[in-house]
Amino acid sequence: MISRRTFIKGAAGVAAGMLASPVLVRAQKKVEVIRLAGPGNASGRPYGSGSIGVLRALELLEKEFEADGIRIEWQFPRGTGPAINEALANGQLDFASYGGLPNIVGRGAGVPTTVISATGNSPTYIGARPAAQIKTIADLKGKKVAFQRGTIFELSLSRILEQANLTNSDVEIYDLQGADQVAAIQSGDVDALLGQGNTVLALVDKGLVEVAYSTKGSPAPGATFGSFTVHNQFRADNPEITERVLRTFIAASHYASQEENREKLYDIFALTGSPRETYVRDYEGDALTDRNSPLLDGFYRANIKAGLDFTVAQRLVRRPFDLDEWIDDSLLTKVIADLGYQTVWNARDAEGKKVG
Amino acid sequence: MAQALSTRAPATEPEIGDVVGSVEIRNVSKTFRVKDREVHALDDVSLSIRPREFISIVGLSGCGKSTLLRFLAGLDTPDKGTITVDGAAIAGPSLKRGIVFQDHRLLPWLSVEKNIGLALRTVLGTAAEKAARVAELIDLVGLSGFESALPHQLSGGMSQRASIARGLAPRPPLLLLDEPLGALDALTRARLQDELLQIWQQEQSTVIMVTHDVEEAIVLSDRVIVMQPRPGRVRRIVDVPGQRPRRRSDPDFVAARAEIADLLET
Amino acid sequence: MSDTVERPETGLFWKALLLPAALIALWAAADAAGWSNRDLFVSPLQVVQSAIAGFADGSLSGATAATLLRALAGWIIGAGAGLLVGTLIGISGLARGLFNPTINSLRQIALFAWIPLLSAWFGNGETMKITLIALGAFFPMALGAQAGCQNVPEGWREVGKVLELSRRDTLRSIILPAAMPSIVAGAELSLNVAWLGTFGAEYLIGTGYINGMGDGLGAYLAAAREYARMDQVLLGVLFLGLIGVTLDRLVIGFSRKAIPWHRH
Amino acid sequence: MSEISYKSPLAATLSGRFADKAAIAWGRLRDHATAIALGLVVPLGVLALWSYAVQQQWLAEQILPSPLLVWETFFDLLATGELQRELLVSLGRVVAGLVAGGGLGLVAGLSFGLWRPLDIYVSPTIRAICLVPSLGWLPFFMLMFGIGEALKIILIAKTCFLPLMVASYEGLRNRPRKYDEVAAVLELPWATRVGIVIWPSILPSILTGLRLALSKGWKALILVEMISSAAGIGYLMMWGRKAFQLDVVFATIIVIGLVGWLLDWALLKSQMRATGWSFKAVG
Repeated sequence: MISRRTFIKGAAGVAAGMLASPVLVRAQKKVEVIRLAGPGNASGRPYGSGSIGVLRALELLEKEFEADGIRIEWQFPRGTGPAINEALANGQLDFASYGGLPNIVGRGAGVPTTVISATGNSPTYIGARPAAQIKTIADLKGKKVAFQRGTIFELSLSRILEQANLTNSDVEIYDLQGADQVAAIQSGDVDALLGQGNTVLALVDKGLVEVAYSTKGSPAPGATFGSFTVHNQFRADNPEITERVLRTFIAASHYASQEENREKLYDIFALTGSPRETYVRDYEGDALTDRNSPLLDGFYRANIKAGLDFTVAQRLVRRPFDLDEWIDDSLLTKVIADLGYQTVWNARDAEGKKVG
Repeated sequence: MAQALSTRAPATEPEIGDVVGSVEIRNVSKTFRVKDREVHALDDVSLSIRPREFISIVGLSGCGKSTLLRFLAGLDTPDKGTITVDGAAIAGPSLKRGIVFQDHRLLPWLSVEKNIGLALRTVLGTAAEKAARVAELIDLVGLSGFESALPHQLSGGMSQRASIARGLAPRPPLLLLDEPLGALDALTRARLQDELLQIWQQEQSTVIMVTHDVEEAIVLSDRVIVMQPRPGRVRRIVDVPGQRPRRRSDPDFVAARAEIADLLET
Repeated sequence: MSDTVERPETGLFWKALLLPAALIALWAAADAAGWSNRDLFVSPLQVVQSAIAGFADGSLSGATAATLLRALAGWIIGAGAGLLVGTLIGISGLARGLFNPTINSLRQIALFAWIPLLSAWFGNGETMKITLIALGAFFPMALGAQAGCQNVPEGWREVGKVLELSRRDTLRSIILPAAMPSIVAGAELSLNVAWLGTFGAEYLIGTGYINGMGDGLGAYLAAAREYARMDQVLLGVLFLGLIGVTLDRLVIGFSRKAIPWHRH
Repeated sequence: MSEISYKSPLAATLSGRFADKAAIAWGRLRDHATAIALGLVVPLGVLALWSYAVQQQWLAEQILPSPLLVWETFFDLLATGELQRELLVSLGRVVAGLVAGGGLGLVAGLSFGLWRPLDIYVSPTIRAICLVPSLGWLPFFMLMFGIGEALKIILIAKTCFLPLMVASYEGLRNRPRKYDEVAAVLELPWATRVGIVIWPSILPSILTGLRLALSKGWKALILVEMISSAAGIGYLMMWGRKAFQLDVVFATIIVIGLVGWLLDWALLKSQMRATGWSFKAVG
């Protein structure tokens, strides 16, 4: 029916169209939008907790860049860390605040990012079904444990189990998202789950789980930690904007570290949709400066190092990379000095003890 | 006769309206391959048809009569031999050779009017002239009032009338009928035979009709080509004597019928 | 085609509703008697109240609108491309030889299996979702168009030949109309997949894009689950089913009008 | 063209026949070769474009791994036995779900087709329930059946139920009645009627339904394995995503497509063998 020539012409047209497709062409022009991401909390409401939640809720960046006509675009994908890595790799993000493990995996795969600040620490909780009889870490052996794989909890579990001389392969891991974990606990398909305070404590309130273990208290291995990263291309193209974004981020961290803001912080975190009460209990007794420290100190580096070792051992990262090159605290030091915040946070050593 | 419409004919070919519609079939053979067997559909068939003649081809199944018609329509080509219409070899389907299929083949999504009009799509002429020609044909085949009916709303006889009108639309010098009345009941069939004769006389085309029905062939034709199968050959050409309309009780009719029936049986 | 034309029986519709009505009554009774576990089972009344609330604050209607809009956008792109490619493959032997094996292999890949690749290439935003939906909508439509164009009875093609129709006229007057029933069937299936794909994309990807066009029914359902709102979960599923069926009916109704010559 | 189905004339000599057969065989071989060569053009073109894109770095290497890496990963997965292991798990689930859901669907479809009150009062509800996509049911199924093996098999069974229910129902209702009359006239006993007239007349429809069910079941399986699983090919793919190793994702997607295609092809072949007459009767 259709002659070969017409057909070939058409096919060539389609091919040409594909080659010129906008995905493949990255235009270099003045920044109109700054794109940031955090892990999608509870899928429904796009608010992060911690410093990034404060940054978002108080609209600090929006105010900072309003005069320049620069828009701020936020993403809190349900796919959390792995989805953020993808978005960074295909150039759809400029900054991201997410868990230690996925950002190590991303960097290990070659996503061109640099760590410019830490995002703080949170305790990891292990919630166990009462019937599962899990009282100690050692009891976890052979049990079914649920969490979202590829997130920081994979590392947390490893470091917690380490204390009882166990590894992740000693437990049966179920890779489930938040609501699915709850369903699995309810149906008895899994015995325990790993999470942060807002999720696990909410289940405790419902009587579904008991806290079998938590890293709450002093900074401990197994607590979650995260990094604030910038896409290298963006940083190279826009050094001045990068510095302003970091300065605003540090301002948010500062806000989140002030005791007088504690109650307001709970309100902000509750915007995620998790019960405010869970944040209250999660933060109870913790110094805000410990929880929300942006410092790239010995403790942070030790955590990242442990993360890299773990990911390499698990073949999540195929070849190790130079951490010192990836973690760049020069800008952070400058920004903190500019803001006069040198004394706000205490640097910690590899064990989490305060230095000096 | 109106000359507004003409097929887009190369200048070397004769003009429509001249003495046209002559057919020369010379030594035509055709072998089909069905699975791993060879089937001689036609074997060295020669035939000569004069302008404005009404020819019927009868024969048992497998004698190649439909194959021959498809050659004439340009839908298939012979392995050997030549077929010329008015001196020109057949290169493919052409509006100068209208064809009416047994299964009417009206396009079900087009109205009667549009189905007929489809045959004038590539013909020269204004839209008004074409519309006039379609109206004239609808009138000729007795479908007035059904112009905008869809084929599924028509009876078998009406569909076949529309199909004949479509075949006639571009004024083909040669009209090919492939068992056009085969699927109709006896009464409708008899009425359409009369109408076919009228149409033939009015349109002045050469008509070649393939049929199973010996009486139909005798009623309508000037000559009846009797073919035999395995391999397909012309057995005899029977001249039908007598003026039309022919009655089935005429001695000539009876004699011709007896002769053809005899040829078909042995 | 079928000779079983005993359809127009009166009251069939109401009879069909009998069982669901009985089930709802049973549900309400069970709830009233306090049999059910409050956490998992909500009362019918509560679902109705949530629906009213969802419409009042625009959360449910907004989500529905976003999902519909997204599904339609993806469907139009995917089905449009499918129609073009399917028609091309249906009418050109060369194109068929070139593309058929590839298309037949690709269509065996579960739609949601594309998510990891598409999200890596297109991120988590609208582009990715629409691409996923369009991809899902593409195959049924391409298949329908191809089958339709390829299976045009030889008799009708010959009509085109003997009437000396141009290629364009043959396509327009013979092949496309003849392929129409198959194309419409493809469109129907394609819309179905698009609807499902939209929901899946929203449910599985849920960007939390603040500047986007809203996360839709899928994210509504995911969030409802996250907060253990069983009433909203039920509502989400109910809307998903109802709108899916409505879309289906619309396409069937449209196809009856578009191809009146094609009975059944 | 019904006129050409008579026997070949005796004129054809034996040697001529042999030569003809050779020619036909050669022609067929050539046709197949042409078809394969043509079919490979697009995949090879894509492969070339892909390699070129990798070389030109149109997309970051993390999201567009080189074809070579995907190939290596594929063999790596094969060599460690990981791929076979996960695939086996997945296939087991599909078969279990197909047998359970398809069997129930068959019974339901036949019952609705045979017993009118059931058709009027019950089947609309069942159909409506089935029309809500699997993904919509997933939350409920998780609550009811947990996230274990039962969930996966039930979800696949639910997916396979409708195609077979509809196929057997429609097959029963739309089957040509004229053969019943033949059976009645021949006074065949009841069992013979079912075995020779009724069952064969609905078998093509059922087999078509089975093919659809398997294709849909395979897709549902991938979905449920992506969402909640600790094994299976869908899980392997998700794991590749989470580890941000797109080469694993690529390799598993290709495997998913190939297996789906193979399942469909195998069923189509057996369908043609079992009910070849229905394919011919249509043409």
